[in-house]
Amino acid sequence: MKTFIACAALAALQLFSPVAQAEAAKEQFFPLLVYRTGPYSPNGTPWANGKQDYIKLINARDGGINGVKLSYEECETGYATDKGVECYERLKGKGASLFDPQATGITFALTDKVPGDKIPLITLGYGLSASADGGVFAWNFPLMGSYWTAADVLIQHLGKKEGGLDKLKGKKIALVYHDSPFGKEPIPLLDERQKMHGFELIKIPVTAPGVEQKSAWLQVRQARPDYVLLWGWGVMNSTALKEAQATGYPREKMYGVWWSGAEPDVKDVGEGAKGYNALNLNTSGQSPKVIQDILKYVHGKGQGTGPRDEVGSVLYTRGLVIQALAVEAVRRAQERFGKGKVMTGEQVRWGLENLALDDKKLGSLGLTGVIRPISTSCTDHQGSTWVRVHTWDGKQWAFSSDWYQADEQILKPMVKAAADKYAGEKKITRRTPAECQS
Amino acid sequence: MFYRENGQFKTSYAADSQILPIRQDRIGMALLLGVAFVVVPLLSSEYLLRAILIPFLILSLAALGLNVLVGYCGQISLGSGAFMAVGAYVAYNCQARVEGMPLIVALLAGGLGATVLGVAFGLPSLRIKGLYLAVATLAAQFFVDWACLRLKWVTNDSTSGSVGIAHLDVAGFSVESPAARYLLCLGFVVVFALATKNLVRGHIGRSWMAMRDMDVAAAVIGIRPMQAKLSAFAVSSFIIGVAGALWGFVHLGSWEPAAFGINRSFDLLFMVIIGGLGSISGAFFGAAFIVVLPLVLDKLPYWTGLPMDTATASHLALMIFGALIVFFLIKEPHGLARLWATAKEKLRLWPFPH
Amino acid sequence: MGPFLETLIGGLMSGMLYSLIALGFVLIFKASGVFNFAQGAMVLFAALAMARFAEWLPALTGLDGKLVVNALAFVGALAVMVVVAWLVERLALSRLVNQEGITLLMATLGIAYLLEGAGQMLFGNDIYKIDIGLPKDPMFLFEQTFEGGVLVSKEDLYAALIAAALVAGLSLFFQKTAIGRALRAVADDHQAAQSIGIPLSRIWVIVWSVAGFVALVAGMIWGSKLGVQFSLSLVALKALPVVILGGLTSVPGAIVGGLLIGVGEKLSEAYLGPALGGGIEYWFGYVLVLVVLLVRPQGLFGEKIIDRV
Amino acid sequence: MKKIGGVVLDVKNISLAFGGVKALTDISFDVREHEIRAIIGPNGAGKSSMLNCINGVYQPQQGSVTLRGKTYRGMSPRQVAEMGVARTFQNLALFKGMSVLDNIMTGRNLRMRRGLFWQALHLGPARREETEQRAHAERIIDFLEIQAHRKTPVGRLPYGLQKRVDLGRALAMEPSLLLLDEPMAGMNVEEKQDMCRFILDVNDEFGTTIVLIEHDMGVVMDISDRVVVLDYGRKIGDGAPDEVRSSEDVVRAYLGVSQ
Repeated sequence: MKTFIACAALAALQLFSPVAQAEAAKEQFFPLLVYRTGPYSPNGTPWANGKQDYIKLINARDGGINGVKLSYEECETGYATDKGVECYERLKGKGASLFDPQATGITFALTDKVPGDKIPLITLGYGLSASADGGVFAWNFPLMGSYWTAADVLIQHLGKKEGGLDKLKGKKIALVYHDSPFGKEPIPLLDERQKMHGFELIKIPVTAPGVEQKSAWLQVRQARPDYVLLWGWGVMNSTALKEAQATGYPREKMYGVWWSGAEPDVKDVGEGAKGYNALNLNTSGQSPKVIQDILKYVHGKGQGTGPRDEVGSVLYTRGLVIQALAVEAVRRAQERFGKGKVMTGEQVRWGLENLALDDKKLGSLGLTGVIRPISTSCTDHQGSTWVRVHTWDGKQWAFSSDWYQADEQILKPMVKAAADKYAGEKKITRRTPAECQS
Repeated sequence: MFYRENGQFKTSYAADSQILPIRQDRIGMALLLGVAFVVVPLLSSEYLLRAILIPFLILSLAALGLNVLVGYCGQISLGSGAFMAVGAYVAYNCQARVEGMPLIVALLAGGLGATVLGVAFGLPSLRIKGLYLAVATLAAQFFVDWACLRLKWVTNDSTSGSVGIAHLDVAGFSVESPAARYLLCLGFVVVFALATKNLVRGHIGRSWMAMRDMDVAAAVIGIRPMQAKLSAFAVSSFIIGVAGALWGFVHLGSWEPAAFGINRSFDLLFMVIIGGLGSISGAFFGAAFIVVLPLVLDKLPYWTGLPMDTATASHLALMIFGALIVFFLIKEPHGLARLWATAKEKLRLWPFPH
Repeated sequence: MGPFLETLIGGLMSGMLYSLIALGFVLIFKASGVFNFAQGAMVLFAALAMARFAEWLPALTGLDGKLVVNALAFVGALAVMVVVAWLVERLALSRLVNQEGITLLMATLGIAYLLEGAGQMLFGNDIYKIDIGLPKDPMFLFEQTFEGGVLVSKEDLYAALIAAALVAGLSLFFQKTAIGRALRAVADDHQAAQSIGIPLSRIWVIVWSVAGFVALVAGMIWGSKLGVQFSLSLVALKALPVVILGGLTSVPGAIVGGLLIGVGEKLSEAYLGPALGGGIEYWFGYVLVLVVLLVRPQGLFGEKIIDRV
Repeated sequence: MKKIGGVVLDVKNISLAFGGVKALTDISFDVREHEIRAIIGPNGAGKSSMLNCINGVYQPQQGSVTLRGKTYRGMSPRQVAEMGVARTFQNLALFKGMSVLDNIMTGRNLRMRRGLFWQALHLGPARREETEQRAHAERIIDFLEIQAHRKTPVGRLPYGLQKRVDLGRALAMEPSLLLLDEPMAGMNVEEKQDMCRFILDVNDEFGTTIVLIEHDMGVVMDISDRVVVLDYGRKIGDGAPDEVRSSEDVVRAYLGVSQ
């Protein structure tokens, strides 16, 4: 008892003293919000490993960014919002200059906090779709794509399969989604597309975390949709595939968002998932140069975060890409605010708003083929969505489509409208071009 | 030596029935409040305020509310998370739909919303007892979780189902800064703690405890089971509802139903039981334990100096958390509050135990 | 008609699994008056153990042959669960005798955290596979009667059969065998039990081991259906209403309750769900219980409670 | 010698059963103003059930209870309490978590009306009410000579004192009819003498009518005016102590056994 109290007291001291060693040593500090435990850990882990390995790579291969070493600290959120907020507050105090919350719920909570703290949020491929509008969401960066762009591309792809979007008329498309903000985000866009093309959209919610899907799939079987869009995360994906098999729904007709198309989702389903398709923002596999470098400089030196064979897997690479973009944002910021300096949150935001990664640059980073070129601006915090469909052949993922790009005609007005609604609720005034330069 | 009540004689029943009969306690309480209201906001870091003290205060408030129900009236509830959720969403709707609705009013409205639900789910308690009731209250938990996700008007038609609130101000003063948020919560906590204390030392409180200890006897004395139980449910869920509203407005700022999931309910019950059933201070001890302990455990890798990857660390933390809970339930089933009380008893005689 | 039958059968089959987990609750409650929230964590723990053993065994011993490996892994996992049972009794229960029900309940929640943490730390927190060769593809009945036929998932069918067999076996065990009767004796009256010369502590170890065994089987079945990972621990929440509906202390209650809720929630989801926006099976079981309790406060098969003064 | 008045409580043909088990069969007896009426009988004779029927804890299947001319069957304990019937319990039914004072104060609850709001503020009316009732509770504490234990949780008191608190809680209701369920069970001689004294005092100082269940024949014969004898839920004797003592059935059924 006494000893316990003693420990507690000791720890409390540790706890309540805000540590700031990051700035002290001339290092660029990257807070890593992760979930390696809980229902989503199988997907959260490779993602987190990718991010960490890339930081290690930059330090080992390039000696940091223009000589500025990168430091990092992980904080376990377990995908829980309040824990995520605690992590944010804790790591913020250690000189964090950008965050990747790695969870939609946490993103929502932090979106309210970051403007006050002047720290940008990277939410690559997730978060609030409307936050692509930099005029209102000054600190959010849904780089490369949001759920709306994903849904848009999926419909485009289905249209292509049918031989033209007009052919979707009268078709039935079921959306099996994770019953949370994450799963609900795509609905507005799908409704929009439904109006345009006259297909029938059937919405089937699955209660988180998604281990109970029997009735959902019996509904699918009874509705006999032509396609099923799968909007799941974590265990929900593999369960969905198993239930699809158990109710005899053809996997070839199932299309997942880019969070429903990774190894953990299909691994233990194996042959059962054969023919299942999903979007993917990045390549998978160990061929790209950057992956090779990681194997050489990080895993080669026994510094690897996760198991070696996980390197290059879909979510691992996604994490890597996120971290790469973060690093490039810092590099870009340094070009303006002084090479070899530690960048503040505001400066990193400028970097994020002025990303210009063309093929040449990507090549120098070893990211050729991993992603398409991306450039952002003060008003466009997303850059254009380039995404492909890949298909599980029972052993591995293989791309089965060419690059798609989301249809700006449809998205722009929706984003604008949603952003304005948000601005209204929160009483935010749009940024003027002048503010963009600060 | 210094903690004595010698020479403090009570000359009136009023004086005798005051909350802190011993002078030293009154002084201590005054000091405590002084520190809480003045010193803490001035000195403590943003992290301490935002990530520890604010959650601590809000959860103690919720635990206080739950203690009224479980600790004083003896009705086990596993649905507190739902009541917090209702509080938060009702408050949100008041703010979002009614132009210029003052913050405090919105928060209290959240409490009232929770009260309605509380009474509704309290009615079964007239027939259902013990564990049966406990599981029945889970119905509230799951139903509300679902409703908040499903019913569009609950979230004011936000496409994602997640809601957030614009900046907070009370009577023109902005409560954006951590210190201000902290003080707001502290204000609520102090007021409700006092009110609850008054209730439990009055006849209503006695009727609750009577129901808890021996319901048949209580009925024979002329206590109406219905009145006693429902009033307990009402008071309890009101406080919990306000706590929920604070959690959403002041702590998270933007939230989804998952923020009030079943684990929240379990945590609250832990706070009440580890802190001490049927004691006001217990709610605070319990909340401190449940809020701070995980943070302390997160620090394990540092001050054990062992290199530990995040996963192992948090698994270990989870294990130790569980183990400590069992440990406390074994060592002091009556909770930390009792521990504190016995310590004071000893101190009262120290250094001459006879 | 076809869809209805499908849903009904689907419900019955998941219901059987609920009954199985519920049985774990009932056993422990009968014998030690503990409402064991750790049941779900035990399912996870057991499943993790079995999955990993099945993975490690071939690597270590070079054994192959699915049956052998699975059998050994099962035994291994069972051994682990017995140890867990023993530890729980030693370290927690024996020190918590005649505490309030709520205190015990909270203690088991603590145990649950302990098991979840330990399980994932020892056995890892990725998705693991239990392959006991349950067929994955569905079969179709009455294809000539209804168009599309009536779909029955073979996997669920076998799972339900295993569960049913186990439930039947355990009920027999409790009715017929000496030790079974002894366990019931404890349930009814602790003194009585001691007077027939059975040490309470051993009874508890046995009961928790049996519960561990039930958890293992449940874990094995669900694990092979869903893959073994953290979320398995959540299936316990599905069993809670079953236990209460049946009436805490009744084995038949657990069975009937399980089937009722299984069928109820699937049918409600299929036919009420769309109208209410879906996802209602999430709460259906609990609300059903609430309603039933209003009529029968002691559940369907529980003993009536009379206040004596 | 005190004067016995008219009938206050009239119990007619009460029958009570739990499921199949008959607890009481066709019991009738009456209680007069100011008298001390004893109910005796071996264990399981249905004595406590009888009291439970009188104050509304159990609802008899047949028969009726008439209290001061008001006939009822199936009245809630609360209503009975409002009619001035108080009761103590055989196996202590005190509120263990509460102090002696609070236990006795609960006896005043019927008279305390201030709502949640005033209670929460603990100001003005609520505070005044509290102090008034407190004063009354203190009188009872003095009467029962338990001043020293005011603030002690009843759980910590010795058995004998707990019995006193139980009585105190009933007295706090200022009852006109007091039902005592084995007030002296498990007491030593001194404690019994004290308890007898209290009962007699209550009976003639406050003029309270008392119905008393007791095992100790000595006590019963000394203090009670009339005795009802129950056996297996039936009435087998009724009358003055000496009559009862001499009655065949009673001797066979009860006294024979116990002495």
